[in-house]
Amino acid sequence: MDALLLQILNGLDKGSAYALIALGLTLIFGTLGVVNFAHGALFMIGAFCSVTLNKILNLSTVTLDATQKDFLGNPLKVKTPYVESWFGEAAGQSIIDWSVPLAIIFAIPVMLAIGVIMERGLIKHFYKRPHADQILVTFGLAIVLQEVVKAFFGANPIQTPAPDALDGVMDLGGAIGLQLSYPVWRITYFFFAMAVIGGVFAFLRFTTFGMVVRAGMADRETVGLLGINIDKKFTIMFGIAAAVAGLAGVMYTPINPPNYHWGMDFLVLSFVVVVVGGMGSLPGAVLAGFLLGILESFASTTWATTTIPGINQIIIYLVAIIILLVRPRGLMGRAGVMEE
Amino acid sequence: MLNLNQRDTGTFLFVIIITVLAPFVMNPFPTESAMAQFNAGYPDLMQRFVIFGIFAIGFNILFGLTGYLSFGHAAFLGVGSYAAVWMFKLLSYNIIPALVLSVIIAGIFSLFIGFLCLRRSGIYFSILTLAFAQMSFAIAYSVLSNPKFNLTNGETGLQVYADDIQLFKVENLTTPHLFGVKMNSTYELTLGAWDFQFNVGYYVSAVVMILMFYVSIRIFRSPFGLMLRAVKTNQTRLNYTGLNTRPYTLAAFVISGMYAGLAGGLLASMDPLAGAERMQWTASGEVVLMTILGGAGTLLGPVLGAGFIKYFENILSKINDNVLHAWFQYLPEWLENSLVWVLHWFTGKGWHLTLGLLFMIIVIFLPGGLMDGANRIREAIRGRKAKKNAKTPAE
Amino acid sequence: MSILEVQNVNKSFGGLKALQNVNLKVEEGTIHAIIGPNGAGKSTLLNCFVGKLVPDTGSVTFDGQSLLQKKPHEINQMGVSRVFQTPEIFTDLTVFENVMIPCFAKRDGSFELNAWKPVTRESDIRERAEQMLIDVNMIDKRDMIASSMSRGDKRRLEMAMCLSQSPKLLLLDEPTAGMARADTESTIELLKEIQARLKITMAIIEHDMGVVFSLAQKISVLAQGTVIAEDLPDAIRSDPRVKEAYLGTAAED
Amino acid sequence: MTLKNTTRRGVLKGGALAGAGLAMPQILTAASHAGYTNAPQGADVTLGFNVPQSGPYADEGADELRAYELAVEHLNGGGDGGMMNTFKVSGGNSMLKGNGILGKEVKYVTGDTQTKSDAARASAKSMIEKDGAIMITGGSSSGVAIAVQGLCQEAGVIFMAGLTHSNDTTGKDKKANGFRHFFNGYMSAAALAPVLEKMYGADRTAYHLTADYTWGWTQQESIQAATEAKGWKTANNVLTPLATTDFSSYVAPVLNSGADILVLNHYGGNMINSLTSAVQFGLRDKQVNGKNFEIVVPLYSRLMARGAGENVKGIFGSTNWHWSLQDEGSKAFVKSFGTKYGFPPSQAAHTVYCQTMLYANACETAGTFNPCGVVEAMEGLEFDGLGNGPTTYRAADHQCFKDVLVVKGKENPTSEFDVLEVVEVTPRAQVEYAPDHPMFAGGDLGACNPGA
Repeated sequence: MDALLLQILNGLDKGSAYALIALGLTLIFGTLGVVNFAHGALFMIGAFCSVTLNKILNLSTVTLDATQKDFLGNPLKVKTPYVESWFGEAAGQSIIDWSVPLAIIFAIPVMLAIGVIMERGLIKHFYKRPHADQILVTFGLAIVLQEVVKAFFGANPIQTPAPDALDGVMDLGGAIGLQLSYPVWRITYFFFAMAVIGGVFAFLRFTTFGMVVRAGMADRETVGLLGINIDKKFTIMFGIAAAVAGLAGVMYTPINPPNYHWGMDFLVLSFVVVVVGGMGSLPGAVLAGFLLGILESFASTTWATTTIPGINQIIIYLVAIIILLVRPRGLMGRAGVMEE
Repeated sequence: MLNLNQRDTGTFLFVIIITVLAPFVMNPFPTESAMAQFNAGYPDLMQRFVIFGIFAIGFNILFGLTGYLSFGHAAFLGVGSYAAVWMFKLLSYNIIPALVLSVIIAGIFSLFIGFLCLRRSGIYFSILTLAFAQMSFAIAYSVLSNPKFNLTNGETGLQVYADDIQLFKVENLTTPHLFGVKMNSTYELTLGAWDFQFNVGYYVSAVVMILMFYVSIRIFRSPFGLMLRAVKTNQTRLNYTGLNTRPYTLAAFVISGMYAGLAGGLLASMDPLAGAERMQWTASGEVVLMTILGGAGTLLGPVLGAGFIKYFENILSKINDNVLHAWFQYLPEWLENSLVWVLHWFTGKGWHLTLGLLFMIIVIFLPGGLMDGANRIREAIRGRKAKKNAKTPAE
Repeated sequence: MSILEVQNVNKSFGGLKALQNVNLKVEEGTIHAIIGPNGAGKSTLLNCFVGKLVPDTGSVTFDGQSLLQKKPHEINQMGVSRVFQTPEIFTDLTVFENVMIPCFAKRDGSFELNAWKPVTRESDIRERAEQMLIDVNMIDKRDMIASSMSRGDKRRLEMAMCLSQSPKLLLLDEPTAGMARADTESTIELLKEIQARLKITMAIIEHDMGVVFSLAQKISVLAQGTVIAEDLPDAIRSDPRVKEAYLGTAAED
Repeated sequence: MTLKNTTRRGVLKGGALAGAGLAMPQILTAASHAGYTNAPQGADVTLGFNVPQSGPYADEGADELRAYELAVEHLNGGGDGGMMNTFKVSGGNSMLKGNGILGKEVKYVTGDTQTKSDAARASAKSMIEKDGAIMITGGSSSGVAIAVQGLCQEAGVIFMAGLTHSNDTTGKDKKANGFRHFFNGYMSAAALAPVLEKMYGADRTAYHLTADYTWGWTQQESIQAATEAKGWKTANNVLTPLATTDFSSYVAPVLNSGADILVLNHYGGNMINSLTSAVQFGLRDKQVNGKNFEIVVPLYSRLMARGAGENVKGIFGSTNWHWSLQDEGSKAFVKSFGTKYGFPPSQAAHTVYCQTMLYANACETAGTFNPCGVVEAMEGLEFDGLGNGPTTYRAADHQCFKDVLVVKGKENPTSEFDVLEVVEVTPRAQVEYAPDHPMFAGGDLGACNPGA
């Protein structure tokens, strides 16, 4: 029982990341009709926003400490971060400690800018080109982005810990007599994801901007005829999609130390999520994200792997294949969208 | 000649001449010169040129003609390699049974996957093939390599051991051979400051590629090829013209799968080892890059693209900072250092970045690939834009 | 003798009843027009003929055989060709290649792995395609890429593609929609000429009355999913029900 | 074997003389020369450094390259000589004099393995076929090492393996032309088990998470056997797909399994992610069966441990070498590496540096670059002063036997490099095994192959 609940929690957690990435991906596909293979890379860049902020906050003055020796026997170089010398040691340390949540503020403008630049500079020219070309150019972009990140940050994963206050384990099951302890940060991530998803939906639901975009998703040409400058709105939409993926990346860094390869790792997966949920369906993407997360968790249990050896390796792809063959519009896709 | 029109005969002869003379063409710089770094005329790379050429030619029959973008063709290459190595393990090192089996197995495998994937088109088809390829990779990498049932030998790669069965084992033939002629035999010709290497494996692969290139020309120019191009243009019309598109696309898929299997079998024949990473989706992405880079839907493009990418992978990745410094040593030091600093990002360990950039540039500015670029240059030299309506299709 | 028979066909999408008890007979060798206001169900009906849609109930028979459950290419192989509202042609191929494809389909059936013999050696197909282009007066455009032609030429090409299969029944979906007056007239002439020369049965969906009355030998009027009248053109012209359907209450005068 | 000309440069001179204006072609076949592949003819000799420059192990590859450059510098007489000064062979000094190898200046070419067998073999082949490399070395994964080792055996050049920890490299996939300085899964287990018993007691139940590929399996098999011999029980062994990034669903069930030890048979990115997950789930703060729950990482790498950050503190594992060792060899190496690059070398750097020195020494001893001569000189070689104490290259399987370091994540690191501390130097006698040990059985070393 506890094991089952634990796997569901795990699934929701993984699903949060999948859902956030897929949300942006399907938003871009729904509004712009563009298949963005660089979306995983945006997630990765978000994660490195967090790393960058951490590095910036750790910029230090170097003093030599003659009492200690470094590995060559020279006096040890002791680094004092500027923030500590500016705000005092305690305040400075807590600023560094909270660098991941702080990175949200840092990442939003950065990701919006990257999204807008990407759309204006590249994607715009591909609206009229075949899907294959869009896939290929964004695939090329994904390679470039990951190599640039590698050139700056190296290939090794970089540890970016959560704030001490949110590090540790919370006992969720004590009240109901179950042994169910779960990392605080993962719970935070789940709620953060829900908030972002809720924000995006509310934005689309309750603002005029959102209404136009939704109308545009339903029928791009008609909205264009109404004389609304839909292109500009779509540019902003692309920026928002990039920001959502970026935020998902920022907050994911304490769960797994980020490396330059994350984009490709999450790319195939997020496409599967979008397909399972239904191309262009926002609720579908969210639902499929959580569903696949949970399914993946269950497939990893000893029970599953002993029943069907290797099921944990292939479950995601198997689901994608079955969905595509049996119900190509996905769980919540509209009939007729991309079915043939 | 050979039932080809004049233009195709020209292309075909060009391919034959280039492949036969490759040991010379690829080795333009004297062995001891600084530029020797750029020579590509050594057996392994030349073999890769023609083998990946075969892979790309086959892929082009599917993607170039029908427009179906498969992200899973590396799976067939991998399957072909495994089949070939198994033939080495079970029968003998003779490459003929290995090649035959690799084509057959890849054909069956692609029939199965194609049958399922072709129920969808567009991006859905791409994602389906991607999912199948990733699944095949995972299965080959660990599921089918467990100690109880070891079909692929996992990370280490499938290879031939001395205690393997080898029913028709021949003494002294411990590497792949064609009726006794060893694939790894190399003859060398020294001509002044130049060394040229003539490798048996390369010429065997080259002959296979030339044959396969010929087959692909015939397919391109046949009614079947016409139908495939029609599939790309307008499936609705084709259906309402009384043609069932599914068998056409499936046939194209299987043919390209068999080409991939043959390429995989040849890879294993040149070097008897088959690894799972050949099946990864990034490897499938590579053949897509090759085809696009050269020019999808053109005859020569995929071969060019394959050569280009393999050249980059093997030559550019070996240019380290030391080599760069050696090139620019005659320059003033500040200039030398800044040049090296700039190039450093793009060569050696940075070659993936160059590849990504190059690829983007091609897709953005030259959607027709290198062939398109060559045509544009030719037209520019002629000084007039060729009439659009006089353009010969598919070339 | 009727070549196409529609009996009690019903088709609904969700709550919307697109076709209700439609009955229709197309006589062999005639031009039969199906008219009706927008949303009357004309396109739905046509799609039931070609296998794109399957009626919920009722039967559609062609030449004595049921068309239900048949795929578009199978129906075409039975001898039904279709011209679309916006010309569906192979835009990336040359005019000549466009016409060769239906010739191959006619000769080889729905699939043939003919991957070895060059197209240039298929002399019977080439002759037939060339003849067809001469017939529709397009032989000078033989090597043009189809996408670069005018809309009228595209329509003409599509017609040639359909005719090259010598169909038993030619379905035309608003063949003059969006055409200039002169083009419309030349299309009408072309259709008349084809009908006179080849005696091909045609079913035309059209809402341009001028076209319909100058072409059709028989007319069915479709309104709100049912056939409200089926008769000779003159009779249809004076039928009050038709006026009502087209003009609403104005039928009182 | 091949009919490849291996006296390239000699012929070249002849060609230049004979054909200054005439360019007389000379077709060479096997009959026209005898010797071995890529015999160096001029004033220099080329070595091939084949390391991962892209992919997840690129940083290890970069560190290996630094060490190679340093080794070449030292061999050619540059720098402070590093470990060349402390390198002792069978009691005496090594044969290295700082004048290159056998008087020839050492040159090198580099290539990218991409941590893929195919790419690694392609890169190695180009070094052999195009650049005339006489020896290939490097690598950061067992699959790649085995693939390249097989290739070198066929081509007739020496392969000096870099990082490769699978039992198979000198087990069922051993080759006469290949040598491994690095330790292996069995030795890790043999060194770790006694320390683990001492620290955590004999009454323990272990839960294994194992990367689902060849290396993971051999590592897990080794550590399970070694710990069970000390009285531990094994609760479960769960295979995790290599591509896993979030290990939460594998870590979560551990606590309820009754196990009180978690063994992570993971390396690289897998290790960082699984350890991070395990710590996140609070495993280390738990008590099971009245004992503190503990985590073990059998194979440590400092570069990777850095990626796991705080999480490695207090966690035991093994490593091949660590820069904090205080023997003369290690100190000399750290000094020259640190002076040149500004940070201490990794175990990967140390391994490949040693391999280069050992190869050079073997050539000097043999008096030839001929692989068969090198193999003879290497087999049974006893040496010291390369940082791991007295060491032997065993003739039977070309595995190096030396002390193994048991390390622990440091509680109070003073710098970003100061991540591990050495807990115990396990004497080599304790980690040795018979060449026909079941975990290593089945292979055939074969005979040395000089190529041509």
